Amino acid sequence: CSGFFLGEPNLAEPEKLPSNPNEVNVSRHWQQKIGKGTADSTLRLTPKVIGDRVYMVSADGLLRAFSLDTGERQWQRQLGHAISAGVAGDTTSPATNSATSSTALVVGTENGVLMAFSSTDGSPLWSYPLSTEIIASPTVTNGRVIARTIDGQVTALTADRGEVLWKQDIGVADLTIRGNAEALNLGEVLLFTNGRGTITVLSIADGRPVLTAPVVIGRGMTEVQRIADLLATPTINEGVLFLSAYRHKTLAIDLQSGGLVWEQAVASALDLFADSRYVYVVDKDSIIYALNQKDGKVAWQSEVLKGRRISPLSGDGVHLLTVDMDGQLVALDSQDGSLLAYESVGKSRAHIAPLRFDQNRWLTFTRDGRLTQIELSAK
Amino acid sequence: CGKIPYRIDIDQGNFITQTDLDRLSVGMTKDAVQRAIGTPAIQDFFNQDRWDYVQRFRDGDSQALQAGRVSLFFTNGLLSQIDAEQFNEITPEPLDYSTRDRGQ
Amino acid sequence: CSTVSEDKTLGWSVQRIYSEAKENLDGGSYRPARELYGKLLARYPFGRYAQQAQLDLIQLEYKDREFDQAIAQADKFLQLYPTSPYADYARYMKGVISYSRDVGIIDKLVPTNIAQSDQALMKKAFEAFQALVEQNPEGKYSEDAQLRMIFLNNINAEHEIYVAEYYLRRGAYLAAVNRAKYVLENYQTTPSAALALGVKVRAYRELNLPDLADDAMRVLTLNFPDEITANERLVHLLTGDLQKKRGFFSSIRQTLSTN
Amino acid sequence: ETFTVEDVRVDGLQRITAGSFFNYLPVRQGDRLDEADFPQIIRQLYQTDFFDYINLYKEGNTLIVEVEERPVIGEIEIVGNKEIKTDDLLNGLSGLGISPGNTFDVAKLKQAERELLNVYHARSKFDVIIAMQENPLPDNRVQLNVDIQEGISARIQQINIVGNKAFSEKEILKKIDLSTTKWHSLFTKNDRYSGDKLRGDIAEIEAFYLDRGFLDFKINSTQVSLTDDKKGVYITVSLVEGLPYRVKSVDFVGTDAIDKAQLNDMIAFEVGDYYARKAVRETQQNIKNALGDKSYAFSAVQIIPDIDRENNEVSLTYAIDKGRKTTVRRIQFAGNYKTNDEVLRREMRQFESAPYNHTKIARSLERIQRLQNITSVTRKEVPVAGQPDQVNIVYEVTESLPRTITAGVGYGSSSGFLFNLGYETANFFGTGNTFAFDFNNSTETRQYSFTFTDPYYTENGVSRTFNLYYREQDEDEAEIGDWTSDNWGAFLRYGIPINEYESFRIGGGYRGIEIKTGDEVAPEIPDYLAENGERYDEFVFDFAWTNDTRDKTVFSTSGAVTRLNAEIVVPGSDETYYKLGARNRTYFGISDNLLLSVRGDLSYGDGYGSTEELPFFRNYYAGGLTTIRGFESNSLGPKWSNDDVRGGNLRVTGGAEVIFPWYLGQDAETVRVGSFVDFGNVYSDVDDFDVSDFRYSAGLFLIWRSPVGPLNLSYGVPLNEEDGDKIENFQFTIGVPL
Repeated sequence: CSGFFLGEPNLAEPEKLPSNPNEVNVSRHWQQKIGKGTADSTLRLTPKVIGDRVYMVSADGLLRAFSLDTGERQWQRQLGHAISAGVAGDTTSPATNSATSSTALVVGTENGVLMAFSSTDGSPLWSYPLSTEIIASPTVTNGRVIARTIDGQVTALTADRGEVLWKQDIGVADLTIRGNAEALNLGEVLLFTNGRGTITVLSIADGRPVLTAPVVIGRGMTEVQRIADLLATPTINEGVLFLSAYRHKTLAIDLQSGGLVWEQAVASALDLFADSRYVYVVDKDSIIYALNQKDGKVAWQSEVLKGRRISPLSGDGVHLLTVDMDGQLVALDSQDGSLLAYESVGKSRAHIAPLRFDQNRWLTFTRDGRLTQIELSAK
Repeated sequence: CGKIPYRIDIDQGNFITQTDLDRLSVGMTKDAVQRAIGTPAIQDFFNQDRWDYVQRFRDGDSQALQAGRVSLFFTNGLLSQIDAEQFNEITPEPLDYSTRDRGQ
Repeated sequence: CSTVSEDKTLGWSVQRIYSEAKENLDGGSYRPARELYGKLLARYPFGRYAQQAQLDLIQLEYKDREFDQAIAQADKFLQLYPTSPYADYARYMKGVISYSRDVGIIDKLVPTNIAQSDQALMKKAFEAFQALVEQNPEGKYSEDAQLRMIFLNNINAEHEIYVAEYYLRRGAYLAAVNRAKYVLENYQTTPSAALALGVKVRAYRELNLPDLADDAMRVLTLNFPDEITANERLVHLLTGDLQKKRGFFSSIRQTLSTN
Repeated sequence: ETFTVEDVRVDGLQRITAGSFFNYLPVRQGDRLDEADFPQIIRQLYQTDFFDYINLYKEGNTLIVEVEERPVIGEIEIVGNKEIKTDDLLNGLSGLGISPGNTFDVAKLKQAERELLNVYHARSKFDVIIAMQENPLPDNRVQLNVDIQEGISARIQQINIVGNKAFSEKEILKKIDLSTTKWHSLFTKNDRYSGDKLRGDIAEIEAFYLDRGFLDFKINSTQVSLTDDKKGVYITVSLVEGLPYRVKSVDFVGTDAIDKAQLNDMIAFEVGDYYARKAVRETQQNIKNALGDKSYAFSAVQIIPDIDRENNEVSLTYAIDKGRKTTVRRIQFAGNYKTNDEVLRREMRQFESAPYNHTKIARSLERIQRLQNITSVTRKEVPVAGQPDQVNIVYEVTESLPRTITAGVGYGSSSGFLFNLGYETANFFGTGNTFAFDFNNSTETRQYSFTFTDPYYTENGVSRTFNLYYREQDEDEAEIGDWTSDNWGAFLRYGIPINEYESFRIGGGYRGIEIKTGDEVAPEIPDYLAENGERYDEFVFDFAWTNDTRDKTVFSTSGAVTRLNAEIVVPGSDETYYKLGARNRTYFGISDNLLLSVRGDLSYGDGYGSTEELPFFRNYYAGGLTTIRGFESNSLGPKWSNDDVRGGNLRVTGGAEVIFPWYLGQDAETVRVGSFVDFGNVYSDVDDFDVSDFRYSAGLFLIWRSPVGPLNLSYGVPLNEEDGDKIENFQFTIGVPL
């Protein structure tokens, strides 16, 4: 009669990592630690690369800037607030020399306050109280900051002084899964997905809703089973939108016609990744499925990392990268999902995909607060 | 000492007032009478056309009795006679359970 | 850690299970009996034994003081076998069970006066017997059911008179009058009707409403001429000293008489 | 077209007997039937819930009915359930009509699956997987397999309050039930999420702000989300405080029933205070109660705030609509199977066919609640159909286990094993009198006692009690001294109420005592007996005054009981002395669910006339479960020369108890747990009294009114014991009436 108190989870037992085949070189360039990382929460704090620097914030409010190449710390600032979203910044602005030309770095606090800091030295620019908690990283694009709070409110402000431009509501469900998808920046519009299985496309200029469409209807007997939360950040390739509804299904929608291209009974709570051929879905037991972008058929599925609670995927068309529960950066062959090599980048799992900022260089951020730059090179 | 042992007040019937009575007039229907001064204390089983509004109050401490009544008579449904000689307007003073005001 | 006890009745025939269950029921070991009947219904839901098992379950739950379960079993029997000769028995038992309460052993020695307890049970039982009589007027149990209905009505009326007598003692004469009126409106065929009229006569006199008192007295003498002198309780109501409490022994006799 | 039915044939019956089937078939031989009526007949047959398939067709003048009976459920197999026991699941299923012997219906099965899922989700097992499968068995029967994988219970990881400025998040979270895992979460389970608990907490937060002047307070949004592995729950509450408002003025409209002067002193707050919704509503209730006392049972009192946003002030207006004067038509009692109607009705302050009076009706409820064999009572006011100015009142009572016969084995840490046989009826032969016979046998005392009480000897509640007893007391067992005493006596007492809360008791009687001494007795005792004799006859006159405003006699939560008593043994007795006593116990609600009870007890006795002082066998003792816990029973105070306990003629004890809140909740009626501080001592005479001699102790206590009998348990630690004091930390009694 074990499990007297809480019972055992209905999740797969983690597989042991096989011995390292080392068919690919995974070399670590530098590693830095930032505060307590994301502590125990499930937040998706993500590093921001602007010009030759990378900026990162920890859940306990430590904001740091590092040189992208050497990892040497440029400056740091203790914000004194619990941070739940960030670091967001405007990658479109041509900030060639980070030391001189400043751009706004935006973070969201647990109490729903949006705060902006100068990228040159981290000095505070402005702050603005939104209606409630912000857990999706805001979008900063051509001088505007667009942030979404967990109650479904979207607010746009000017990046330089934080004046409100417009507000819009994209709807929310009573019961959702912890975590909000990031907005997809499609140039003039932003695409949001919410807890009710609905897509909303807002114009960046004035927030006008260009399109709202229910994409998934929750099925099941109870409120919990009917959760059809689109919390996995969708991805786009050649005008086709790929998105996944929690424990329901993954589907592809043609943005031009709005029609359903295909749907597949595999679902993910983690952000999706697509390369030129497949869209990759990680299910609740960390089994990776490669779905053919044309018809959604399962090209291959890999159970090598089953139960290892892996991070969302990233890749370069040839390799697939993810971080597992023990902080191992794992490289897989995107042809068949076979294990190529793995290298330790931290002590615990990661909630965000490895961030590709160069041809074959990535940044990983694990829960224990380690920011690591790795490079992938053929053998 | 009259007050010991403690006896509770015994109140019965409807404590109607003179202003209530003044609202009555011969010819009213039974419904109109009921709307004006309420339901009578006695609607006798064997005297369907007679309504009695009885007032009766025996004070617990003094055991003094105040009693009175008003009898109304109806002929084919309309008020025909008001007998209010023995009418006694009673207004009992408020209870003094206040030795401990724990309103509930 | 659900421990599955080895089920020894696996191979038994329906007769074997039934006789084993009946033996337990008659022997008073209700838990094993209930289990055996359950197994019988599960394995052999058809035929005579199933019907008899369903019937026995009504008696079992009643004897085991699970009154609500007993009524549920009776309802299930009536749903399955509406035209069976035993259907009357099931409806009759529903009536009997409705107003039996968890009567402890002590209450056998010192009976509580059911006319003084919550009357809702009596009304529920009355409706059950009424359903039985309407369904099958000439049935075996209908005659006894009608007797019980009269008994239950008397109890309800008796309850009203107890309350009226209490209010007379306290000097709340209007309360007594209206309780008596309730009896005359709902239970005029019960022996309490005479007492109700007695209450009205005395209350109207105390309220000095002589003409209403005389009306009531006239109806009383008309309908119950000999009661006025023979019925001790009525005489006390009419002329006795209301303040004096009922005699200690007379109230004991009264309690014993009503049960 | 139509045809006359000459014969009816049924194919496919298995379990249903032909007789039963024809009872449901609305067609008899000789009926004229039209084929158009077939669908209606089929629909009727489906309603019997016995058949999966029904078909009707005509062959000549014979009606053919083809049926397929629904399978019957055989066994039910449940696997994998830990949180919910199998029996409960089986009961739940049979409640939905799914049990061995019933017909099997897929729709019912789906409904059972949904309800079981909801039950698990209510216990925050969000990851549960339930598979209900029916597999066929021979003879058209099915076996039901229920396979449950319960998964893990989700626990609240974080409750995030957004937008709070005036109060810290910690302060707000203290006010609500739900919380992240704490040390007591294993028992209280307050780290498990449920929709109802959250709604209750949101109301608590609202009340918290609205009681501190934040009129504009609003909850923006409440967001509940599960972690993707369903192990954690995150709750975010976003609120807008606004600013605190003060009350500028209070006014009343519709003051014909009650004048303004009276209304003003019903206001439960001061002008100028911060607006407090609780006080504003309390005032509203006070007005409604006052109107109720003037027979306005259906009055409506509306609160109309006029908010001045510039300088943050609000002026309140109470709009009073008194409605019609109401009469109470009938008063009925429900749930009294053991208690006579009269025993309840004589507690009523409100009469039938009398003007409705709120205070009388409320006080009546309280008096019924104080009756010994009533555990709880609720009141409902039911309007009378067709009579807008009349109302019926129903008091629903639950009776406690009738203490008719208790054969209890008790164990007192001091008095050893105690066998108690008692028979008590509060309604002896329906006469409403209480008759009690009690036989107590323990190592310390053997007592036979008869008590006969008529609580309503007169209609107004003057009570009369006869009491007859014979008691053998072994003081050695009580650790007092090596001597025993036989006591006997007969008493007659009358209880006379003075008003609703006060009464006094007057009475008298005869009692005798005979003392024998063992060889290790203190020398002073045999000297005393030699001088005054071993047997004493006493004629006693006693008097007591009680003021009792508690809401309940046992486990009260408010009010106080104060008792002064005096006993005088009159001349003509072998010894002449008197005993005086004063006792008080008061209950306060401290914070919204913490209860404090404070008690004090003073007893003093002295001889008069030819008797210099209180005879030693009437001395007071102190120590033990009823006076000062933590010290051995009767062990404190002056000693004889051989160090046996002598007791004294002055005893001062007292104490305070804090009763823990969570036990005030669900089982407030049966369990009380708390901490206590006791103090006091006994002195040989008044001039020896010295506060510094007081003994103090502190500790924890638990009282459980179990069906078997009350359990009184305490663990006390003396704070200032001196050498020679006997300590007994763990003390308890079972089966000894509280």
